[in-house]
Amino acid sequence: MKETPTTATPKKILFVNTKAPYGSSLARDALDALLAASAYEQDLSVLFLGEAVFQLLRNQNPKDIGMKSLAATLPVLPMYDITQIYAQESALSTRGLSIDDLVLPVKVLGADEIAALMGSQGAILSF
Amino acid sequence: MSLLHTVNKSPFSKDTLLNCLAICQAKHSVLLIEDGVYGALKSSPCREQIEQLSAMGVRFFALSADVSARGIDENLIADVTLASDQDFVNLVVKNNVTQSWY
Amino acid sequence: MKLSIAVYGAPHSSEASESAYRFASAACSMGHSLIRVFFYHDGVHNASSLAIPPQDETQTTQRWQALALEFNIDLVVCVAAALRRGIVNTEEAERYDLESQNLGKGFEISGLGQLLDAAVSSERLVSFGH
Amino acid sequence: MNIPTDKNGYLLNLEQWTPAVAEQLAKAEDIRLSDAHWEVISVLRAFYQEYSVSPAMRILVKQVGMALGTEKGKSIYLMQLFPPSPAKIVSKIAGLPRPDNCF
Repeated sequence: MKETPTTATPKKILFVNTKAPYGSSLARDALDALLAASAYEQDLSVLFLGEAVFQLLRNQNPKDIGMKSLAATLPVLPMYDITQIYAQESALSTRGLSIDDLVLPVKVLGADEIAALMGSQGAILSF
Repeated sequence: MSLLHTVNKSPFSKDTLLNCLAICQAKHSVLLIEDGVYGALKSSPCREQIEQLSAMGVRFFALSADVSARGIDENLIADVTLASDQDFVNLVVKNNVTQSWY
Repeated sequence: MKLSIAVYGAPHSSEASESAYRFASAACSMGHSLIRVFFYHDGVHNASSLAIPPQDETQTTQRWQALALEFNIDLVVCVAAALRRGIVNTEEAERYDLESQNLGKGFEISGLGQLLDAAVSSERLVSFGH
Repeated sequence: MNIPTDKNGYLLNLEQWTPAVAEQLAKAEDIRLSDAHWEVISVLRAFYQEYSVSPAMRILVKQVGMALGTEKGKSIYLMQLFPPSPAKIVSKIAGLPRPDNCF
Protein backbone atom coordinates (compact mmCIF):
# COMPACT_ATOMS: atom_id res chain seq x y z
CA MET A 1 0.00 0.00 0.00
CA LYS A 2 1.29 3.44 -0.88
CA GLU A 3 1.84 6.03 1.82
CA THR A 4 -1.28 7.69 3.11
CA PRO A 5 -1.19 11.24 1.81
CA THR A 6 -1.42 13.95 4.41
CA THR A 7 -2.87 17.21 3.20
CA ALA A 8 -3.13 20.33 5.31
CA THR A 9 -6.89 20.53 4.97
CA PRO A 10 -8.85 17.33 4.45
CA LYS A 11 -10.82 17.25 1.21
CA LYS A 12 -14.58 16.85 1.35
CA ILE A 13 -15.42 13.66 -0.51
CA LEU A 14 -18.93 12.31 -0.88
CA PHE A 15 -19.74 8.68 -1.69
CA VAL A 16 -23.09 8.56 -3.50
CA ASN A 17 -24.90 5.21 -3.53
CA THR A 18 -27.74 4.62 -5.97
CA LYS A 19 -27.98 0.83 -6.26
CA ALA A 20 -30.09 -1.68 -4.34
CA PRO A 21 -27.97 -4.11 -2.31
CA TYR A 22 -27.76 -7.41 -4.20
CA GLY A 23 -28.91 -6.95 -7.81
CA SER A 24 -25.66 -5.12 -8.49
CA SER A 25 -22.43 -5.76 -6.62
CA LEU A 26 -21.68 -2.06 -7.02
CA ALA A 27 -23.42 -1.54 -3.67
CA ARG A 28 -20.89 -3.81 -1.95
CA ASP A 29 -18.01 -2.29 -3.89
CA ALA A 30 -19.02 1.18 -2.78
CA LEU A 31 -18.88 0.08 0.86
CA ASP A 32 -15.47 -1.55 0.40
CA ALA A 33 -14.20 1.64 -1.24
CA LEU A 34 -15.55 3.71 1.62
CA LEU A 35 -13.88 1.52 4.27
CA ALA A 36 -10.58 1.70 2.39
CA ALA A 37 -10.97 5.46 2.02
CA SER A 38 -11.31 5.94 5.77
CA ALA A 39 -7.57 5.37 6.19
CA TYR A 40 -6.77 8.57 4.29
CA GLU A 41 -8.01 11.05 6.89
CA GLN A 42 -10.23 13.04 4.55
CA ASP A 43 -13.62 14.57 5.28
CA LEU A 44 -15.81 11.67 4.13
CA SER A 45 -19.56 11.45 3.90
CA VAL A 46 -21.94 8.94 2.35
CA LEU A 47 -25.36 9.44 0.79
CA PHE A 48 -27.98 6.82 -0.02
CA LEU A 49 -30.19 7.86 -2.93
CA GLY A 50 -33.13 6.13 -4.60
CA GLU A 51 -32.88 2.33 -4.58
CA ALA A 52 -29.77 2.51 -2.39
CA VAL A 53 -31.89 3.15 0.71
CA PHE A 54 -32.72 -0.59 0.51
CA GLN A 55 -29.08 -1.20 1.48
CA LEU A 56 -29.90 0.14 4.91
CA LEU A 57 -32.84 -2.12 5.62
CA ARG A 58 -32.73 -4.38 8.69
CA ASN A 59 -33.12 -8.17 8.63
CA GLN A 60 -31.24 -8.81 5.40
CA ASN A 61 -30.26 -12.45 5.12
CA PRO A 62 -28.62 -13.01 1.74
CA LYS A 63 -26.96 -16.31 2.66
CA ASP A 64 -29.18 -18.32 0.34
CA ILE A 65 -28.31 -16.12 -2.63
CA GLY A 66 -24.61 -16.59 -1.93
CA MET A 67 -23.89 -13.02 -0.87
CA LYS A 68 -22.52 -11.32 2.20
CA SER A 69 -24.91 -9.12 4.13
CA LEU A 70 -24.50 -5.41 3.53
CA ALA A 71 -26.69 -4.70 6.51
CA ALA A 72 -24.23 -6.58 8.71
CA THR A 73 -21.24 -4.53 7.58
CA LEU A 74 -22.80 -1.04 7.31
CA PRO A 75 -22.98 -0.53 11.11
CA VAL A 76 -19.18 -0.66 11.14
CA LEU A 77 -19.00 2.78 9.50
CA PRO A 78 -19.01 4.84 12.73
CA MET A 79 -16.12 2.69 13.98
CA TYR A 80 -14.21 3.71 10.87
CA ASP A 81 -14.95 7.34 11.84
CA ILE A 82 -17.50 7.73 9.06
CA THR A 83 -20.34 9.50 10.78
CA GLN A 84 -21.78 11.79 8.11
CA ILE A 85 -24.34 9.33 6.78
CA TYR A 86 -27.29 10.64 4.80
CA ALA A 87 -30.38 9.17 3.15
CA GLN A 88 -32.84 10.71 0.72
CA GLU A 89 -36.14 11.51 2.39
CA SER A 90 -38.32 10.91 -0.68
CA ALA A 91 -36.54 7.64 -1.46
CA LEU A 92 -37.44 6.35 2.01
CA SER A 93 -41.03 7.57 1.94
CA THR A 94 -41.86 6.27 -1.54
CA ARG A 95 -40.60 2.87 -0.43
CA GLY A 96 -42.61 2.93 2.75
CA LEU A 97 -39.53 3.02 4.97
CA SER A 98 -38.82 5.00 8.09
CA ILE A 99 -35.54 5.54 9.89
CA ASP A 100 -36.55 2.91 12.42
CA ASP A 101 -36.26 0.30 9.67
CA LEU A 102 -32.59 1.09 9.11
CA VAL A 103 -29.44 -0.52 10.53
CA LEU A 104 -27.68 2.82 10.97
CA PRO A 105 -28.59 6.21 12.34
CA VAL A 106 -28.85 8.38 9.22
CA LYS A 107 -29.63 12.01 8.65
CA VAL A 108 -32.58 12.33 6.31
CA LEU A 109 -32.24 14.98 3.61
CA GLY A 110 -34.67 16.70 1.24
CA ALA A 111 -33.86 17.58 -2.36
CA ASP A 112 -32.46 21.04 -1.60
CA GLU A 113 -30.23 19.69 1.15
CA ILE A 114 -28.92 16.98 -1.17
CA ALA A 115 -28.09 19.57 -3.82
CA ALA A 116 -26.31 21.64 -1.17
CA LEU A 117 -24.41 18.61 0.14
CA MET A 118 -23.23 17.63 -3.34
CA GLY A 119 -22.36 21.20 -4.22
CA SER A 120 -20.16 21.62 -1.14
CA GLN A 121 -17.88 18.67 -1.99
CA GLY A 122 -14.35 18.62 -3.32
CA ALA A 123 -15.11 15.38 -5.12
CA ILE A 124 -17.96 12.92 -5.55
CA LEU A 125 -17.51 9.20 -6.00
CA SER A 126 -20.67 7.89 -7.66
CA PHE A 127 -21.71 4.26 -7.26
CA MET B 1 -22.01 25.92 -6.15
CA SER B 2 -21.99 24.55 -9.65
CA LEU B 3 -22.63 20.89 -10.16
CA LEU B 4 -22.56 18.68 -13.24
CA HIS B 5 -24.80 15.63 -13.43
CA THR B 6 -24.27 12.93 -16.03
CA VAL B 7 -27.13 10.50 -16.68
CA ASN B 8 -26.70 7.34 -18.75
CA LYS B 9 -30.07 5.58 -18.52
CA SER B 10 -33.14 6.04 -20.71
CA PRO B 11 -36.09 7.58 -18.85
CA PHE B 12 -38.39 5.23 -20.78
CA SER B 13 -37.21 2.33 -18.63
CA LYS B 14 -35.47 3.76 -15.54
CA ASP B 15 -36.15 6.56 -13.10
CA THR B 16 -32.47 7.61 -13.08
CA LEU B 17 -33.09 10.87 -14.95
CA LEU B 18 -36.15 11.63 -12.88
CA ASN B 19 -34.12 11.13 -9.67
CA CYS B 20 -31.46 13.45 -11.00
CA LEU B 21 -33.95 16.14 -12.01
CA ALA B 22 -35.55 15.95 -8.57
CA ILE B 23 -32.46 17.47 -6.99
CA CYS B 24 -31.42 19.79 -9.83
CA GLN B 25 -31.17 23.48 -9.15
CA ALA B 26 -30.32 26.67 -11.02
CA LYS B 27 -26.60 26.67 -11.97
CA HIS B 28 -26.53 22.91 -12.26
CA SER B 29 -25.84 21.32 -15.64
CA VAL B 30 -27.15 17.95 -16.81
CA LEU B 31 -25.30 16.01 -19.49
CA LEU B 32 -27.17 13.09 -21.03
CA ILE B 33 -24.81 10.33 -22.21
CA GLU B 34 -25.17 6.77 -23.55
CA ASP B 35 -28.83 5.65 -23.28
CA GLY B 36 -29.44 8.78 -21.26
CA VAL B 37 -29.72 10.73 -24.53
CA TYR B 38 -33.18 9.23 -25.09
CA GLY B 39 -34.23 11.56 -22.30
CA ALA B 40 -33.69 14.47 -24.70
CA LEU B 41 -36.35 13.23 -27.15
CA LYS B 42 -39.43 15.35 -27.66
CA SER B 43 -41.40 12.30 -26.56
CA SER B 44 -39.33 12.01 -23.35
CA PRO B 45 -41.35 11.27 -20.20
CA CYS B 46 -39.21 13.96 -18.55
CA ARG B 47 -39.79 16.64 -21.20
CA GLU B 48 -41.95 18.83 -19.01
CA GLN B 49 -39.47 18.77 -16.11
CA ILE B 50 -36.57 19.50 -18.44
CA GLU B 51 -38.36 22.52 -19.91
CA GLN B 52 -39.34 23.82 -16.48
CA LEU B 53 -35.85 23.40 -15.02
CA SER B 54 -34.33 24.90 -18.13
CA ALA B 55 -36.46 28.02 -17.61
CA MET B 56 -35.12 28.12 -14.02
CA GLY B 57 -31.51 28.14 -15.18
CA VAL B 58 -30.55 24.47 -15.31
CA ARG B 59 -28.58 23.77 -18.49
CA PHE B 60 -29.14 20.57 -20.46
CA PHE B 61 -26.73 18.85 -22.84
CA ALA B 62 -26.67 15.59 -24.76
CA LEU B 63 -23.45 13.96 -25.92
CA SER B 64 -23.57 14.27 -29.69
CA ALA B 65 -21.74 11.01 -30.45
CA ASP B 66 -24.37 9.12 -28.45
CA VAL B 67 -27.22 11.07 -30.07
CA SER B 68 -25.96 10.38 -33.59
CA ALA B 69 -25.24 6.76 -32.79
CA ARG B 70 -28.90 6.31 -31.94
CA GLY B 71 -30.30 8.23 -34.90
CA ILE B 72 -32.27 10.75 -32.89
CA ASP B 73 -30.58 14.02 -33.90
CA GLU B 74 -33.75 15.46 -35.44
CA ASN B 75 -36.13 14.83 -32.58
CA LEU B 76 -34.62 16.58 -29.59
CA ILE B 77 -36.13 19.07 -27.18
CA ALA B 78 -34.98 22.59 -28.09
CA ASP B 79 -33.68 23.20 -24.54
CA VAL B 80 -31.08 20.43 -24.90
CA THR B 81 -27.77 21.47 -26.49
CA LEU B 82 -25.58 18.97 -28.28
CA ALA B 83 -22.16 18.54 -26.67
CA SER B 84 -18.94 17.15 -28.16
CA ASP B 85 -16.44 15.11 -26.13
CA GLN B 86 -14.46 18.33 -25.70
CA ASP B 87 -17.58 20.07 -24.40
CA PHE B 88 -17.96 17.21 -21.89
CA VAL B 89 -14.43 17.89 -20.63
CA ASN B 90 -15.15 21.61 -20.42
CA LEU B 91 -18.34 20.95 -18.43
CA VAL B 92 -16.37 18.84 -15.96
CA VAL B 93 -13.72 21.54 -15.65
CA LYS B 94 -16.19 24.43 -15.27
CA ASN B 95 -18.31 22.75 -12.62
CA ASN B 96 -16.92 22.15 -9.14
CA VAL B 97 -17.95 18.50 -8.96
CA THR B 98 -19.60 15.83 -11.08
CA GLN B 99 -22.24 13.37 -9.90
CA SER B 100 -22.70 10.47 -12.30
CA TRP B 101 -26.11 8.81 -12.29
CA TYR B 102 -26.30 5.22 -13.55
CA MET C 1 -6.26 20.94 -14.88
CA LYS C 2 -5.52 17.67 -13.01
CA LEU C 3 -8.20 15.08 -13.73
CA SER C 4 -8.89 11.46 -12.78
CA ILE C 5 -11.41 8.93 -13.99
CA ALA C 6 -13.06 5.92 -12.36
CA VAL C 7 -14.31 3.18 -14.71
CA TYR C 8 -16.81 0.58 -13.43
CA GLY C 9 -17.98 -0.97 -16.69
CA ALA C 10 -16.51 -3.85 -18.73
CA PRO C 11 -15.80 -3.31 -22.42
CA HIS C 12 -18.20 -5.05 -24.83
CA SER C 13 -20.95 -5.26 -22.21
CA SER C 14 -21.78 -1.64 -21.49
CA GLU C 15 -20.84 1.68 -23.00
CA ALA C 16 -19.11 2.88 -19.83
CA SER C 17 -15.53 2.12 -20.81
CA GLU C 18 -16.06 3.59 -24.28
CA SER C 19 -17.43 6.81 -22.79
CA ALA C 20 -14.55 6.90 -20.31
CA TYR C 21 -12.00 6.43 -23.05
CA ARG C 22 -13.45 9.17 -25.25
CA PHE C 23 -13.52 11.53 -22.28
CA ALA C 24 -9.93 10.64 -21.39
CA SER C 25 -8.73 11.08 -24.93
CA ALA C 26 -10.49 14.44 -25.34
CA ALA C 27 -9.13 15.69 -22.00
CA CYS C 28 -5.56 14.74 -22.91
CA SER C 29 -5.77 16.28 -26.37
CA MET C 30 -7.01 19.51 -24.79
CA GLY C 31 -3.88 19.72 -22.65
CA HIS C 32 -5.36 18.63 -19.33
CA SER C 33 -3.30 16.34 -17.19
CA LEU C 34 -5.11 13.07 -16.66
CA ILE C 35 -3.24 11.62 -13.74
CA ARG C 36 -5.03 8.34 -13.14
CA VAL C 37 -7.66 6.02 -14.56
CA PHE C 38 -8.89 3.73 -11.80
CA PHE C 39 -10.56 0.50 -12.92
CA TYR C 40 -12.94 -0.97 -10.37
CA HIS C 41 -15.93 -3.32 -10.32
CA ASP C 42 -16.43 -4.73 -13.87
CA GLY C 43 -14.08 -2.05 -15.14
CA VAL C 44 -11.12 -4.31 -14.35
CA HIS C 45 -11.87 -6.24 -17.57
CA ASN C 46 -10.47 -3.25 -19.47
CA ALA C 47 -7.04 -4.46 -18.39
CA SER C 48 -7.25 -7.99 -19.77
CA SER C 49 -4.57 -8.83 -22.31
CA LEU C 50 -6.46 -12.00 -23.22
CA ALA C 51 -9.50 -10.30 -24.76
CA ILE C 52 -9.53 -10.56 -28.55
CA PRO C 53 -12.33 -8.52 -30.06
CA PRO C 54 -12.84 -8.89 -33.85
CA GLN C 55 -10.55 -6.59 -35.85
CA ASP C 56 -13.40 -4.26 -36.83
CA GLU C 57 -14.36 -3.62 -33.18
CA THR C 58 -12.80 -1.46 -30.53
CA GLN C 59 -9.50 -2.78 -29.14
CA THR C 60 -10.17 -1.46 -25.67
CA THR C 61 -7.08 -2.62 -23.84
CA GLN C 62 -4.66 -1.47 -26.53
CA ARG C 63 -6.34 1.90 -26.74
CA TRP C 64 -5.87 2.54 -23.02
CA GLN C 65 -2.27 1.38 -23.26
CA ALA C 66 -1.53 3.72 -26.16
CA LEU C 67 -3.17 6.69 -24.47
CA ALA C 68 -1.36 6.02 -21.20
CA LEU C 69 1.97 5.75 -22.98
CA GLU C 70 1.47 8.98 -24.90
CA PHE C 71 0.21 11.06 -21.99
CA ASN C 72 1.84 9.33 -19.02
CA ILE C 73 -1.34 8.22 -17.25
CA ASP C 74 -1.51 5.79 -14.29
CA LEU C 75 -3.75 2.88 -15.28
CA VAL C 76 -4.61 1.38 -11.90
CA VAL C 77 -6.64 -1.81 -11.47
CA CYS C 78 -8.18 -2.55 -8.07
CA VAL C 79 -6.65 -5.74 -6.71
CA ALA C 80 -9.76 -6.99 -4.91
CA ALA C 81 -12.04 -6.48 -7.93
CA ALA C 82 -9.42 -7.91 -10.28
CA LEU C 83 -8.79 -11.10 -8.29
CA ARG C 84 -12.53 -11.78 -8.10
CA ARG C 85 -12.80 -11.49 -11.88
CA GLY C 86 -9.64 -13.28 -12.91
CA ILE C 87 -7.42 -10.37 -13.87
CA VAL C 88 -3.95 -11.05 -12.44
CA ASN C 89 -0.36 -9.96 -12.89
CA THR C 90 2.65 -12.24 -12.54
CA GLU C 91 2.99 -11.54 -8.83
CA GLU C 92 -0.62 -12.42 -8.02
CA ALA C 93 -0.53 -15.45 -10.33
CA GLU C 94 2.42 -16.73 -8.36
CA ARG C 95 0.87 -15.95 -5.01
CA TYR C 96 -2.29 -17.91 -5.83
CA ASP C 97 -0.68 -20.63 -7.91
CA LEU C 98 -2.45 -19.69 -11.12
CA GLU C 99 -1.55 -21.04 -14.54
CA SER C 100 -1.13 -17.69 -16.22
CA GLN C 101 -1.25 -13.96 -15.85
CA ASN C 102 -3.27 -11.64 -18.06
CA LEU C 103 -2.77 -8.07 -16.90
CA GLY C 104 -2.11 -5.87 -19.92
CA LYS C 105 1.21 -4.05 -20.12
CA GLY C 106 1.03 -0.54 -18.74
CA PHE C 107 -1.68 -1.43 -16.20
CA GLU C 108 -0.77 -1.84 -12.56
CA ILE C 109 -2.62 -3.70 -9.83
CA SER C 110 -3.01 -1.79 -6.61
CA GLY C 111 -5.23 -1.24 -3.58
CA LEU C 112 -8.63 0.36 -3.39
CA GLY C 113 -7.09 3.28 -1.55
CA GLN C 114 -5.78 4.49 -4.90
CA LEU C 115 -9.33 5.52 -5.84
CA LEU C 116 -9.52 7.82 -2.85
CA ASP C 117 -6.01 9.00 -3.53
CA ALA C 118 -7.10 9.93 -7.07
CA ALA C 119 -10.02 11.91 -5.67
CA VAL C 120 -7.71 13.72 -3.27
CA SER C 121 -4.92 14.51 -5.68
CA SER C 122 -7.00 15.56 -8.72
CA GLU C 123 -9.02 18.71 -9.13
CA ARG C 124 -11.82 16.80 -10.85
CA LEU C 125 -12.88 13.18 -10.79
CA VAL C 126 -15.50 11.66 -13.10
CA SER C 127 -17.02 8.18 -12.70
CA PHE C 128 -18.26 6.00 -15.55
CA GLY C 129 -20.54 3.13 -14.57
CA HIS C 130 -23.54 1.26 -15.85
CA MET D 1 -3.27 -32.50 10.68
CA ASN D 2 -2.84 -30.97 7.28
CA ILE D 3 -5.30 -28.21 6.51
CA PRO D 4 -4.96 -26.64 3.04
CA THR D 5 -3.88 -23.02 2.90
CA ASP D 6 -2.86 -20.70 0.10
CA LYS D 7 0.78 -19.75 -0.41
CA ASN D 8 0.44 -16.93 2.09
CA GLY D 9 -0.89 -19.25 4.74
CA TYR D 10 -4.56 -18.25 4.65
CA LEU D 11 -7.07 -21.07 5.04
CA LEU D 12 -8.68 -22.07 1.75
CA ASN D 13 -11.84 -23.21 3.52
CA LEU D 14 -12.69 -20.99 6.49
CA GLU D 15 -15.11 -23.56 7.88
CA GLN D 16 -12.21 -25.83 8.71
CA TRP D 17 -11.01 -23.43 11.38
CA THR D 18 -10.74 -24.83 14.89
CA PRO D 19 -8.53 -23.77 17.79
CA ALA D 20 -6.18 -26.62 16.86
CA VAL D 21 -6.00 -25.32 13.29
CA ALA D 22 -5.18 -21.90 14.71
CA GLU D 23 -2.21 -23.41 16.54
CA GLN D 24 -0.99 -24.87 13.27
CA LEU D 25 -1.45 -21.60 11.36
CA ALA D 26 0.38 -19.73 14.13
CA LYS D 27 3.26 -22.17 14.05
CA ALA D 28 3.73 -21.43 10.37
CA GLU D 29 4.21 -17.80 11.43
CA ASP D 30 6.65 -18.80 14.20
CA ILE D 31 4.15 -17.79 16.83
CA ARG D 32 3.30 -19.89 19.89
CA LEU D 33 -0.21 -19.03 20.98
CA SER D 34 -0.48 -17.93 24.61
CA ASP D 35 -3.54 -16.64 26.49
CA ALA D 36 -2.56 -13.14 25.39
CA HIS D 37 -2.78 -14.22 21.76
CA TRP D 38 -6.04 -16.04 22.26
CA GLU D 39 -7.88 -13.09 23.75
CA VAL D 40 -6.95 -10.99 20.71
CA ILE D 41 -8.05 -13.77 18.37
CA SER D 42 -11.39 -13.90 20.18
CA VAL D 43 -11.88 -10.17 19.81
CA LEU D 44 -11.21 -10.40 16.09
CA ARG D 45 -13.48 -13.40 15.55
CA ALA D 46 -16.29 -11.67 17.42
CA PHE D 47 -15.82 -8.58 15.29
CA TYR D 48 -15.96 -10.60 12.10
CA GLN D 49 -19.03 -12.51 13.26
CA GLU D 50 -20.84 -9.28 13.89
CA TYR D 51 -19.73 -7.21 10.88
CA SER D 52 -18.63 -9.77 8.25
CA VAL D 53 -15.46 -7.83 7.53
CA SER D 54 -11.82 -8.13 8.58
CA PRO D 55 -10.91 -4.88 10.32
CA ALA D 56 -8.11 -2.58 9.27
CA MET D 57 -5.21 -2.29 11.73
CA ARG D 58 -6.36 0.88 13.46
CA ILE D 59 -9.85 -0.61 13.92
CA LEU D 60 -8.34 -3.77 15.39
CA VAL D 61 -6.34 -1.64 17.83
CA LYS D 62 -9.51 0.20 18.84
CA GLN D 63 -11.50 -3.01 19.28
CA VAL D 64 -8.82 -4.66 21.37
CA GLY D 65 -8.62 -1.51 23.49
CA MET D 66 -12.36 -1.55 24.08
CA ALA D 67 -12.53 -5.25 24.86
CA LEU D 68 -9.27 -5.86 26.74
CA GLY D 69 -8.35 -2.45 28.13
CA THR D 70 -6.29 0.48 26.93
CA GLU D 71 -3.01 -1.20 27.92
CA LYS D 72 -3.58 -3.77 25.20
CA GLY D 73 -5.23 -1.45 22.71
CA LYS D 74 -1.89 -0.32 21.33
CA SER D 75 -0.32 -1.21 18.02
CA ILE D 76 3.02 -1.89 19.68
CA TYR D 77 1.41 -4.52 21.93
CA LEU D 78 -0.23 -6.23 18.95
CA MET D 79 2.99 -5.96 16.99
CA GLN D 80 4.81 -7.92 19.70
CA LEU D 81 2.18 -10.65 19.66
CA PHE D 82 1.63 -10.89 15.92
CA PRO D 83 4.63 -9.57 14.03
CA PRO D 84 5.21 -8.09 11.55
CA SER D 85 1.75 -7.01 10.45
CA PRO D 86 -0.86 -7.73 13.15
CA ALA D 87 -4.06 -7.08 11.15
CA LYS D 88 -3.00 -9.59 8.51
CA ILE D 89 -1.46 -12.14 10.84
CA VAL D 90 -4.33 -12.24 13.34
CA SER D 91 -6.83 -12.53 10.48
CA LYS D 92 -4.89 -15.46 9.15
CA ILE D 93 -4.61 -17.28 12.47
CA ALA D 94 -8.20 -16.48 13.43
CA GLY D 95 -9.49 -18.09 10.23
CA LEU D 96 -10.79 -14.94 8.59
CA PRO D 97 -10.55 -14.17 4.89
CA ARG D 98 -7.45 -12.35 3.70
CA PRO D 99 -8.08 -8.61 4.19
CA ASP D 100 -9.31 -7.21 0.87
CA ASN D 101 -7.15 -4.19 0.66
CA CYS D 102 -3.78 -5.45 1.76
CA PHE D 103 -1.57 -4.56 -1.10
